[in-house]
Amino acid sequence: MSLSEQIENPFLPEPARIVRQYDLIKDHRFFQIRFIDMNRAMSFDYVPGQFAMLSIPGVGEAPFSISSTPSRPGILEMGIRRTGNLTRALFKKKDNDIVYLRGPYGNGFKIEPMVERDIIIVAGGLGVIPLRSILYFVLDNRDQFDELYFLYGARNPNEFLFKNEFFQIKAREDIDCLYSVDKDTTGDWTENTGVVTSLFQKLPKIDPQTTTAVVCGPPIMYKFVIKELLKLKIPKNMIQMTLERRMKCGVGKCGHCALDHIYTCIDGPIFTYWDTLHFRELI
Amino acid sequence: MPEYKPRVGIYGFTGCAGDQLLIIHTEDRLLDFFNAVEMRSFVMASSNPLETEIDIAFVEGSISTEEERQHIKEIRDRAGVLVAIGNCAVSGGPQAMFAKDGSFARRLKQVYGDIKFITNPVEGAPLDEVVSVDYYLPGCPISQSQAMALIARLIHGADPEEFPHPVCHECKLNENLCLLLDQKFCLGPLTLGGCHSACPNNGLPCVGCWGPNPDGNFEEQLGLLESFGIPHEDIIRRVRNFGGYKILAHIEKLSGKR
Amino acid sequence: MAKRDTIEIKPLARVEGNGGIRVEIEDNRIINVEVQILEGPRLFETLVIGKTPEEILSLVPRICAICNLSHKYASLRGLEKALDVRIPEVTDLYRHLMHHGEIIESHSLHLYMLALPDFFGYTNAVEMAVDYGEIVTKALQMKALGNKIMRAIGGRMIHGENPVLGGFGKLPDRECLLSIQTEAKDGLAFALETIEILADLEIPDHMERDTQFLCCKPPHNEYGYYGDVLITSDGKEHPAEDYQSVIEERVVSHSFAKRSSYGGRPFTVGALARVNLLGERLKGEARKAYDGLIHDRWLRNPLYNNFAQAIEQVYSLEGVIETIDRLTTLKEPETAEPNRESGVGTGAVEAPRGTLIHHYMIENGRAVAADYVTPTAMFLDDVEEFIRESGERLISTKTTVDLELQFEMIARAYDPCISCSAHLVTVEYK
Amino acid sequence: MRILKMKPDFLKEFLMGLEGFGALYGPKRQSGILKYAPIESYDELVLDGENTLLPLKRLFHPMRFDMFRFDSRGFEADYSIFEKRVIIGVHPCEIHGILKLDEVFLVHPPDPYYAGLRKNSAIIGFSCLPAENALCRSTGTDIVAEGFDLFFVDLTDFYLVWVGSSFGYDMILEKEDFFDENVTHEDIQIYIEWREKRNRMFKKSFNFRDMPDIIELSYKSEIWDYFGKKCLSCGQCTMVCPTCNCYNVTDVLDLATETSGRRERMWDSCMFADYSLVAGGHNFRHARADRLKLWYTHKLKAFAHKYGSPACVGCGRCVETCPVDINVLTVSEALTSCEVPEE
Ligand SMILES: Cc1cc2nc3c(=O)[nH]c(=O)nc-3n(C[C@H](O)[C@H](O)[C@H](O)COP(=O)(O)OP(=O)(O)OC[C@H]3O[C@@H](n4cnc5c(N)ncnc54)[C@H](O)[C@@H]3O)c2cc1C
Ligand code: SF4
Ligand code: SF4
Ligand code: SF4
Repeated sequence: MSLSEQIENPFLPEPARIVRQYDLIKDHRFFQIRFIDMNRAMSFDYVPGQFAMLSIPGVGEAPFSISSTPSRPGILEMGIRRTGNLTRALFKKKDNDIVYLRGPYGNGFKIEPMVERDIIIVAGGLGVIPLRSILYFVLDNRDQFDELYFLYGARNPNEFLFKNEFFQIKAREDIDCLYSVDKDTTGDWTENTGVVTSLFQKLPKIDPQTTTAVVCGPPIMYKFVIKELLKLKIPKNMIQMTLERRMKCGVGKCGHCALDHIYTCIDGPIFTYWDTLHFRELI
Repeated sequence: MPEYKPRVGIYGFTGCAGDQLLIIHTEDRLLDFFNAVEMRSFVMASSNPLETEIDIAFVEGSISTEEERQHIKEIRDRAGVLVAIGNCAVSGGPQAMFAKDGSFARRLKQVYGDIKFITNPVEGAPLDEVVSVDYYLPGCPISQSQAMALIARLIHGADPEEFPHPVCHECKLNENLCLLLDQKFCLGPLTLGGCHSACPNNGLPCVGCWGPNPDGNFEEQLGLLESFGIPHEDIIRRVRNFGGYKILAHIEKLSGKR
Repeated sequence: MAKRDTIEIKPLARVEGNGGIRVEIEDNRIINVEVQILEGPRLFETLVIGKTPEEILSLVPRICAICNLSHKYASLRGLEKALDVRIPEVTDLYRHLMHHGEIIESHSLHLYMLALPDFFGYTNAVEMAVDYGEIVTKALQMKALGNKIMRAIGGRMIHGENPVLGGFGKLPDRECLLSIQTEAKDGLAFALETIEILADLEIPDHMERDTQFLCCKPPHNEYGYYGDVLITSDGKEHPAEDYQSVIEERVVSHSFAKRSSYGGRPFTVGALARVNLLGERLKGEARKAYDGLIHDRWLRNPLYNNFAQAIEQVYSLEGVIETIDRLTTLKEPETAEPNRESGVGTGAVEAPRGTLIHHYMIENGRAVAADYVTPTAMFLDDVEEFIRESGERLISTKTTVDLELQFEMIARAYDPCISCSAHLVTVEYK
Repeated sequence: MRILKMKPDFLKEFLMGLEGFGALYGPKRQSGILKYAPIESYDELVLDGENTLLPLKRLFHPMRFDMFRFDSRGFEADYSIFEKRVIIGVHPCEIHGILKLDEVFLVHPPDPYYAGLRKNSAIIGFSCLPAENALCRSTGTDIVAEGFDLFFVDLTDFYLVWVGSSFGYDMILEKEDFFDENVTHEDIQIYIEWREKRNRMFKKSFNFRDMPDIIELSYKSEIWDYFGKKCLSCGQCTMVCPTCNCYNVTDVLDLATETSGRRERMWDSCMFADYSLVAGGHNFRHARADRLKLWYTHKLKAFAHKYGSPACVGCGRCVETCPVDINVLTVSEALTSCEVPEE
């Protein structure tokens, strides 16, 4: 049709294949997905902290953080919790099944303020999924950053995501991993027990002037973690956090993620603590 | 391997059969529907029902006799998914407008005298008073587009999407002038949408046949209608006409306030 | 056949609502026939007490979806009489159009989807479509036309709120009327074809017996679906408001529908009653169809109800065409207002399956009493009688036909509407 | 910009002659309600100050349409809503409204549906005299300098015709002899008088300029709770506002196969409870007061950060529409005076 020839359609989902999937914990599954079009797969360029819109035709579309790192291109990884219509349908997919993706969207973490500085990554529960991307990104470009602290807390050992991976990293020299569970329900937990903030006591002396913090977790966790970070005197604009809102388009058109004058999908989902003080509805 | 077709049953309890009829009324899509599923039981449209295990049961009507109570339990036992279709199944229907006010026995006697029936009549109640319900398709009768969208999702293994908005949403999309501005009685804001604002499209007030909108601001709307000179009791009576069991909680809140 | 046997047909398929047939046989004699209406009671007449006419008009179509507009129309006639609302003739024309729509929809549904599969030996119309695709497709179009008319004037396909006391919320525009008219002209050809298909059908005679008929008598010596007088096959005429002395109601334990008789004997209402009593008033193609099909077995055999419906389908299509011709030359009517707040009124119309009566007593704008008599409640006794007759005949002649199917066919021929009938009936005059 | 003169006698022929440029649309009364709809004859056009019930956005951001068809091969965009159109009789505030929506829908990446409808539509603006609830003088949107192809100012004895685009100029060329290039001093005088007369006709106004700060300061004001208690959450305000752009997206499967269907887009509203609901059932704006606050922040403050001025274009539709009198007038008044309105 002549009226519509050659239109770029940012809403057009592109086919991608589920390459591999396995359960992380109950109702949480890890997916490796690759665009069918190899060129697209290799050229899909993103920043840690960005997300993609995943579609299952007939069910709908929803945003999911990209959990892999752009330093390992080709395959996108996502960690997904089964909560509703779309995610239920996704969990029924088998390896090699087709889903549809578009993106990447969002601002992603600001890497610049981390370069040649110390980094504290604080994750609570599911929040570790987007942070895994920045974690590997830093590890893959290790020489560009100074000290790296990774604090991760889950409710109990059975809800601790990426257990194998994260315990392997723990063995590395160039990262300080501090893990915790609120409660040890299994009896064989070897790490710290207590809420994630209790890990702060185990941190060595931090120089707030050269440190950037990155946080993600459930809304309630932010309050307490930020308090700890402020205690360490980390500047408010050096605390990056990722937030969640309802989203239907991912590109600032549908309005659902709007608050004040910002759209979480394009101006976020990464905000600094300073931003959240400005936009009172952010957390 | 032949394609697996979901086994479907469509059942009618006490009501006007409008929701089943509406499915029959889909004319062009009715054949698609029959082809996409293995229709095990649809007594209103077909003989020789096969009452075995089914994947999806669509159930219309309220539960109004002892026999119906047993029958719906029996359907629940062999149905993977049970969908309440239509106001009677969802809320109890008009026959439940006096729900729980204790007048049923008197009214039954008024109509039938002292006769004993082969099955004991009970006051019309929504399905979820007797069994668990997986999905609801409200409306009196249900809307064809909502019904077909829900059916298409269920038979193809996807979860249906709700439409949790008031009638006013579609009413504005249909470019109607709001009746409340003319101080006319309209239940649009208190009523779940999905009807394509059928009544306001004709300049007539929403009578509430989709049942209550859970987000409805009952208190303010009541005050507004009262300010038009409509008596409190009239308004309460009218929201109950189609509100059945689902309106009771709202009414209770209101009367608690007064 | 065992010495003592019971035939249970439950549920009764391809009828609207939840019902069954129970036939008890002993020593090759039928000792009991029950058409069971097991759909729960809704006590509609108690639901409208204390309500405004507006609310009543919105509630009563919910008695039954198939005849929803007949209920609306009967209610309008009753309420408008009670409150002395004098509607202009155009308003009545629109209502007739709406009523034709319901008849076309209901008759085509019954005739093609519910009854014909029996004659052609299928369990439903979708199966029948495999061999008779064209008939089913055209039948669906016919039904769609009925629905379109109901939607255009009723406001939606089922339970439209558009017809209100004294008038309508909104009337269809000229374009819509003309498109209905065009479709009706196309439909007429198929309706006439149907008459020919039926003319070739063999109708079993094992249930034949004499019965009585009742219907509304339309004014102006025309055929039609409304009237303030009830006529009966004994030649008598009764004012509609005397319906209680004409139609004798009683309650039975196997049915939430009340039972009726006339002069102590069962009677038939519906298309067959109308065509038998009023057929001579038909004109045009409908008259030709009538003349071609009618014979004296129609008075004794309920299966001819299907034929009568086919004739009425032709009549209504012609009625649609003619009514729209008139409407397009007339101005849209104003809504008429009530002249009083209290009064008593009886509205009688012919629903697709027979005479329907709504009776109201209104005081200060609120109903204090209401009474509804529905067609299915009227003819259930008759159905039982025909089943008994058929059963006795078939058993005594030891034919090997499928008894159940024969019984079902009889019941289905009446096109029973179970929701309608499972109501309540008492008038409480204070 | 080129400005021409035209005699009123030519109007009908000129407008109806534009059919070659696209299907004609304009404000037209249907069942008593003024709507933007296809125009078949000149007499249907309503060219006075009255607002249409729904704003011009409905022609660019349709209430409900299919974005995609999908089947086992994937998604295919559905652009069947595109049509060449000439929209006649658009008021200044409506043009401003569209310019605001442009900021949302045309910024990178542009929404192809909106962009396509926009590209294929010519806008012929018409001056109007303020209606009862017009607030456009307060919002500075009573005149318009861009966003139209032609703009007609009705000065009774003649029209001044602003030519806003080369497409507009092409339309003029169709009937060149209807137009007069010679705008005299006297004409200018008439125009100025008309402006002054028009300015005096506004009956209502509000403190639009100070609202951004006042809103910021009133974040915790109990005034929001007062309005929150009243609001019916009917969503009408958002539907009728020319600058509300929210929508929802839903997939609708076909009955016949499990792989095919369509992806539908439909107007949504931040007044509805599920608008900010996220997985897990957490709702960022469960309270009605919070929903209202978001809306008024958007209308009267937030947009300014990004685009220089807040989103309200002063059409007055919220004043006409809200059944419980929540609108830019009552809200700004309450916030400014720190008092809840009297009943
Ligand atoms: C930037 C961003 C990144 C994200 N990253 C991830 C990620 O990496 N991993 C991940 O798992 N998730 C992530 N999410 C969340 C994810 O988008 C949601 O889980 C997803 O949208 C759920 O879709 P669904 O269709 O399965 O659930 P939906 O069907 O939309 O429902 C989700 C839940 O919402 C609630 N709900 C829905 N409707 C109602 C109602 N009417 N009343 C009450 N409650 C209701 C229910 O609790 C339901 O379980 C992210 C979200 C954002 C914005
Ligand atoms: S007319 Fe009724 S349904 Fe329509 S907007 Fe007004 S209140 Fe809502
Ligand atoms: S502010 Fe008014 S128009 Fe908007 S949702 Fe609330 S009641 Fe409806
Ligand atoms: S806020 Fe009100 S006056 Fe302003 S543009 Fe929207 S509807 Fe018009």
